[in-house]
Amino acid sequence: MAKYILKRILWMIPIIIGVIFLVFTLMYFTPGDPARNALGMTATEEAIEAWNAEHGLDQGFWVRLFNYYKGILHFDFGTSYTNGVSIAGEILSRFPYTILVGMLTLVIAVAVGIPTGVLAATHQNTWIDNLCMAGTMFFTAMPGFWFCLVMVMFFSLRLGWTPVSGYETWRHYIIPCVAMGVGSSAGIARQTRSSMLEVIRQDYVTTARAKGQKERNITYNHCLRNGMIPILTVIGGFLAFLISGSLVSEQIFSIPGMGVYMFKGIQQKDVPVVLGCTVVIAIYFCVIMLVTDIVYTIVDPRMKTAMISISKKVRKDGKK
Amino acid sequence: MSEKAFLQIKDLSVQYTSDHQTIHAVNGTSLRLERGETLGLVGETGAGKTTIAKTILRILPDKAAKVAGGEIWFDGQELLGLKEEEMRKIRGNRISMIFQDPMTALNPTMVVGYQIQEAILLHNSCTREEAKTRAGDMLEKVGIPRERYDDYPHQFSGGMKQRVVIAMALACNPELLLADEPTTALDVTIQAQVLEMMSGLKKEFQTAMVMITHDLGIVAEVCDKVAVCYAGVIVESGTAEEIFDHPAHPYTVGLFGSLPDMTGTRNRLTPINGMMPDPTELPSGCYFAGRCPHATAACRSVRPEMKHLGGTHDCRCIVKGGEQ
Amino acid sequence: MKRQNRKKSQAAIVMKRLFRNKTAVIGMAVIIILLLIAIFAEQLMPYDYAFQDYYALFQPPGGDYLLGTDHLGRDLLSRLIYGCRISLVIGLFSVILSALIGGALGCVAGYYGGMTDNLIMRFLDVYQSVPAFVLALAMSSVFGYGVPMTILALGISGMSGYARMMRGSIMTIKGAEYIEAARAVKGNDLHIILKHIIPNAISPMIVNMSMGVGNAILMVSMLGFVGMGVPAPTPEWGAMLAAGRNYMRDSGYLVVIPGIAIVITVMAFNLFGDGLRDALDPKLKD
Amino acid sequence: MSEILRVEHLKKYFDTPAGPLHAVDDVSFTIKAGSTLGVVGESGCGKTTLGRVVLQLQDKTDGKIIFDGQDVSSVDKKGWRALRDDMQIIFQDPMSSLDPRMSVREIIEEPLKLQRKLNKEERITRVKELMDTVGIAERFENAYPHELDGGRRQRIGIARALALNPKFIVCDEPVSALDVSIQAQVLNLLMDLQDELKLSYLFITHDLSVVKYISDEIVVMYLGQIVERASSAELFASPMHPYTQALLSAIPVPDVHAKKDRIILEGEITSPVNPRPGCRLAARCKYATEVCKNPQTPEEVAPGHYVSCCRAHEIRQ
Repeated sequence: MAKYILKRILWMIPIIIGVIFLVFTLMYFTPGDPARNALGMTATEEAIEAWNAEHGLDQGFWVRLFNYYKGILHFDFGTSYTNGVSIAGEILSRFPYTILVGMLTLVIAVAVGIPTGVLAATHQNTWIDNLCMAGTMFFTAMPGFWFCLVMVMFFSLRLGWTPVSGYETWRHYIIPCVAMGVGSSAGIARQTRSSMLEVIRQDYVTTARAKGQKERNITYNHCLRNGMIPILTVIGGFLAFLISGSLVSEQIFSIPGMGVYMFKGIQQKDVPVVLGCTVVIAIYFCVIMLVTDIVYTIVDPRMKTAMISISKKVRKDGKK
Repeated sequence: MSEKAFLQIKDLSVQYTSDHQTIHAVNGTSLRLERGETLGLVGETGAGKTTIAKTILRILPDKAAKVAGGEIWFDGQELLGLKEEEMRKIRGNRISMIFQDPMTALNPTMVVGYQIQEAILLHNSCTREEAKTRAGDMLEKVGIPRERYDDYPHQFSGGMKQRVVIAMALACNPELLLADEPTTALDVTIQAQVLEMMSGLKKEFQTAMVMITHDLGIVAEVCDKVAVCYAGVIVESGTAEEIFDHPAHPYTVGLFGSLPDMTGTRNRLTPINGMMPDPTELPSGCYFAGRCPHATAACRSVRPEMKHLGGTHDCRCIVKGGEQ
Repeated sequence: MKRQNRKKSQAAIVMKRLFRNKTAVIGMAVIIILLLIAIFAEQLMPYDYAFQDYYALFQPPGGDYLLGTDHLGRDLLSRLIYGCRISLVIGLFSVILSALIGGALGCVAGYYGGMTDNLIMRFLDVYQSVPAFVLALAMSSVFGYGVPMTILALGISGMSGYARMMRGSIMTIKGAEYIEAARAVKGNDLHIILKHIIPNAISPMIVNMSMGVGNAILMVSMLGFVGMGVPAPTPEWGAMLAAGRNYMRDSGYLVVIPGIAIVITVMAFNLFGDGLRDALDPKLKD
Repeated sequence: MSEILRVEHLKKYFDTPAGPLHAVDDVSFTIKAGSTLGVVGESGCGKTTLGRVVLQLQDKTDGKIIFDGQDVSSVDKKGWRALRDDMQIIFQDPMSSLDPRMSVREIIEEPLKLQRKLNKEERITRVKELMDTVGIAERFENAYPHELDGGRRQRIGIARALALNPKFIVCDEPVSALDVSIQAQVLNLLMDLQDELKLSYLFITHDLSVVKYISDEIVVMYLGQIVERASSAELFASPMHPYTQALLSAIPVPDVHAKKDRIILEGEITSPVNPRPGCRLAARCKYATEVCKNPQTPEEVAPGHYVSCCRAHEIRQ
């Protein structure tokens, strides 16, 4: 197992290299003149050239790409075009906010989603099930940012219970986390329901019932654990999507996280900022996928054998 | 005969409803079984055998299946009228069940030892440690070393899994065992191992058993009494000798005719023509009339009653019943 | 067993099953209405979507302007109607683009396997390590703004899911016994791909596409909300929301109403997709 | 009688993470024209792979295949496509071997279309003829496989195999998914077809009573190798290999008065990954001694009766 994890971590290196190449190429072809953006419309031709030389923009595509890779090796993400601040430092100070909001959102999403799904599955085709499913139908079709705005309108503006935006106290986090969490719980609930329904039909559930086990224990000990793999996949996907969500929600609530930073980078064609953020996101994504896979093996012992044999097979294929 | 047997099923009918269709799975089945006896319940796919067993334990899917009528008496108690909580105390304790496919009957995310222990803990007031020891004992009884307690089902072969399922079913020393095609999914040599082990344990535990199977060979080997099931009704019943030596019902005769003879040489089989009737639209007369070589006009209109042929031999047929 | 004298086409069977599913029918009806609205937007709009009535700023719903007016005195209903066209056009075409690119990649990877498959899958690994929305943002800053550009950005950034799905279903079908049977009755590669693999792989693709339209419409609105989709004054639902956001303290309807339009549209496509999935399953009995 | 198929030293190895899996390991046999060779064995003995390799639906690792006097071992893909006119297969699971999106007619017509000998009218006539041959009523021609029961599905599979008028058919467990009464119908059909169309069968099954009923000659396989080969009557009358003996004694006989003298094999089947030379049953065989660790060669113990067990004679006494 340790070998497998190590292999997965090493595998992240080519992925990061690939991601940098992909985003670097995209940003290279983005129209716009970063020097003009940084120095303003009145800057002279000479000043612009000097600025370009300073940031290495007078060189060709491959040289710039290579230089960027070299920087990354030393954990040097470069400095922002717009304000000259070190990107690594900026990301370090912003990432915790994004993660904090993300984790709180996750907790709420799971706490709402899984019980809803279980409830719907155990009451299949009753009004409870229909109600739960109609609710999740609605939430999956709803743009997250819109739900945030509606919540703000109601709880902050109309009732005045929570602050509209900001990040100083715990009260600031209630609306963003609850809004995003409840919104995302819909996907988890739908998956929980369908995998529970799948599992409930299995023979070993009948076996447990034939043993005289209580319904409640059957649902939670036998069914839920076996139906967990696809649910975990949805949760993993949700964690990966979190970054996209944060791009929007952080703007609405003025939370100083990665999302806002990256978004501004894209708007201002601040290439090093976008690249730096993408690298961090890609690493984050790979780690999430790895963690999800490890959790799989804890939940379902069969996955362990499957994974180890897959990693062996990959090695064999590589040899051919 | 009016006295209640150890297990007695009277006129049991079970229906499944799905998408505006009603599937008549069991249509007036009656069975009796005494303590320590083994009854072979024989029939083909869709004959309603598994449904009967699941109805005895009351583990049919709640919404889809409905018991339309009948009674099930077990040791003086009527099971269909029991409260769920009382029934739960019987399941796995006094009546337990072995399922057909050992690949799917075990929970893949639980160690096998715990799955046996679970049954013991539910029905006995003992500590976890005692239950664990007893579960280990059961494993050894079915020929699996105690050390494999903490292994997961996927680490066992098919035959071993079925041994675990049997250990689980026998863990609380039940008075009645419902075995639903326990060896169908296994290879012949493994089947022989499992059957031998089962008959050994049955003797040791003095358990009554309902052996559900489509294999007449297995019935001949392990059963004292036989009931032949067709389209949800028992068409013929009696002791194994009565059925195997003097099959009376045309369906039973047809079943024997479909079996390649192991002693003779290569010659044509005499199979039953056609197929079992659609369980959503059962014919009005005898369910077998459409495939029966002896069917008369009366067979197609009148539903035959069970006729007594002497001994314990009963047969549900207008034409063939009295001929013996 | 029912009598089967007449040949039933697959499409007829699917339609019959679809019409039995109530929620799917509702979804389908809503989609048809939305399509009609999109096609006849010009005829249906009570006012020009860009017409600014300075004497009627922030008119609440009711009165002359049925759903009220925005901060520039533009009729909200007319803007919603025209926005419907924008959303549907981008949603439908970007999904078609994604499915074409992704489907082709997945087909090649799944059928040929080996090195080709490895190469494509590793590329997808990289591709998926960047969240689709980030990719869409970056792409729309490369391609520029406007409807065709947004279609391109969303289409390319959303293709990886289709590629994986297509590859998966092709690999499953490739291993099925009926493929071996086709080979045993003299089938060559081309015959097997055309007659067996594609007909069996296409239906999960169609289901995913109909769900994908809903998702794409959500993406469009997100892009619009952050100001990177279709430029003003073209009324795009997400952009309308973003504009309304500044006035939500007093004119909440500017936020609520476009949101409801998005929810209804996305939900219709999801319901339809759900029903389609059941209807396209060949193993389900009539 | 002439030979329709001769297989010599056929091998099929699969690469697995644990090493090469010897699914079929040095298998040789012949089938006479118009007769049936039964291949019997338990799951994992390589019998299904054998059927696929004989038809080159899976590439062989090594060995010779001679069909109708012609060495086809090195024939290429295109050549094999032509050979399929004469060599066909019936699959075990009639559900998964029929494309769920094709109607009965389309399925039976497919080989005819690919053969390109008949025009549309002729094809339709031929499909009707075939449906009649295998006993499917004409009204089912537009039905889809999932609408039919198992027996009818298997009849479609048989009709498809017959469409090209083959001389030789591999039957891969064609009745094991069916109920007893339906099984008997299909077995009778297969035997009638053999008599009518002068077919030769390679009949693969795990069911000993079926194999005895249908075969002229039988080979018993264990972990990729043939352990015993004899005529059907001879094999059942005097099985020589310990495995065959155990296998035969394990069958439950539907006769309440039958005497049971059962040989129970200990342990379970392993898988032939990286097998050691020597008898593969040795670990489970109560007769096993040191000599069993040497490679076993088939020995003719009676005319046409071959056994791969060095202790067969001793065991008999």
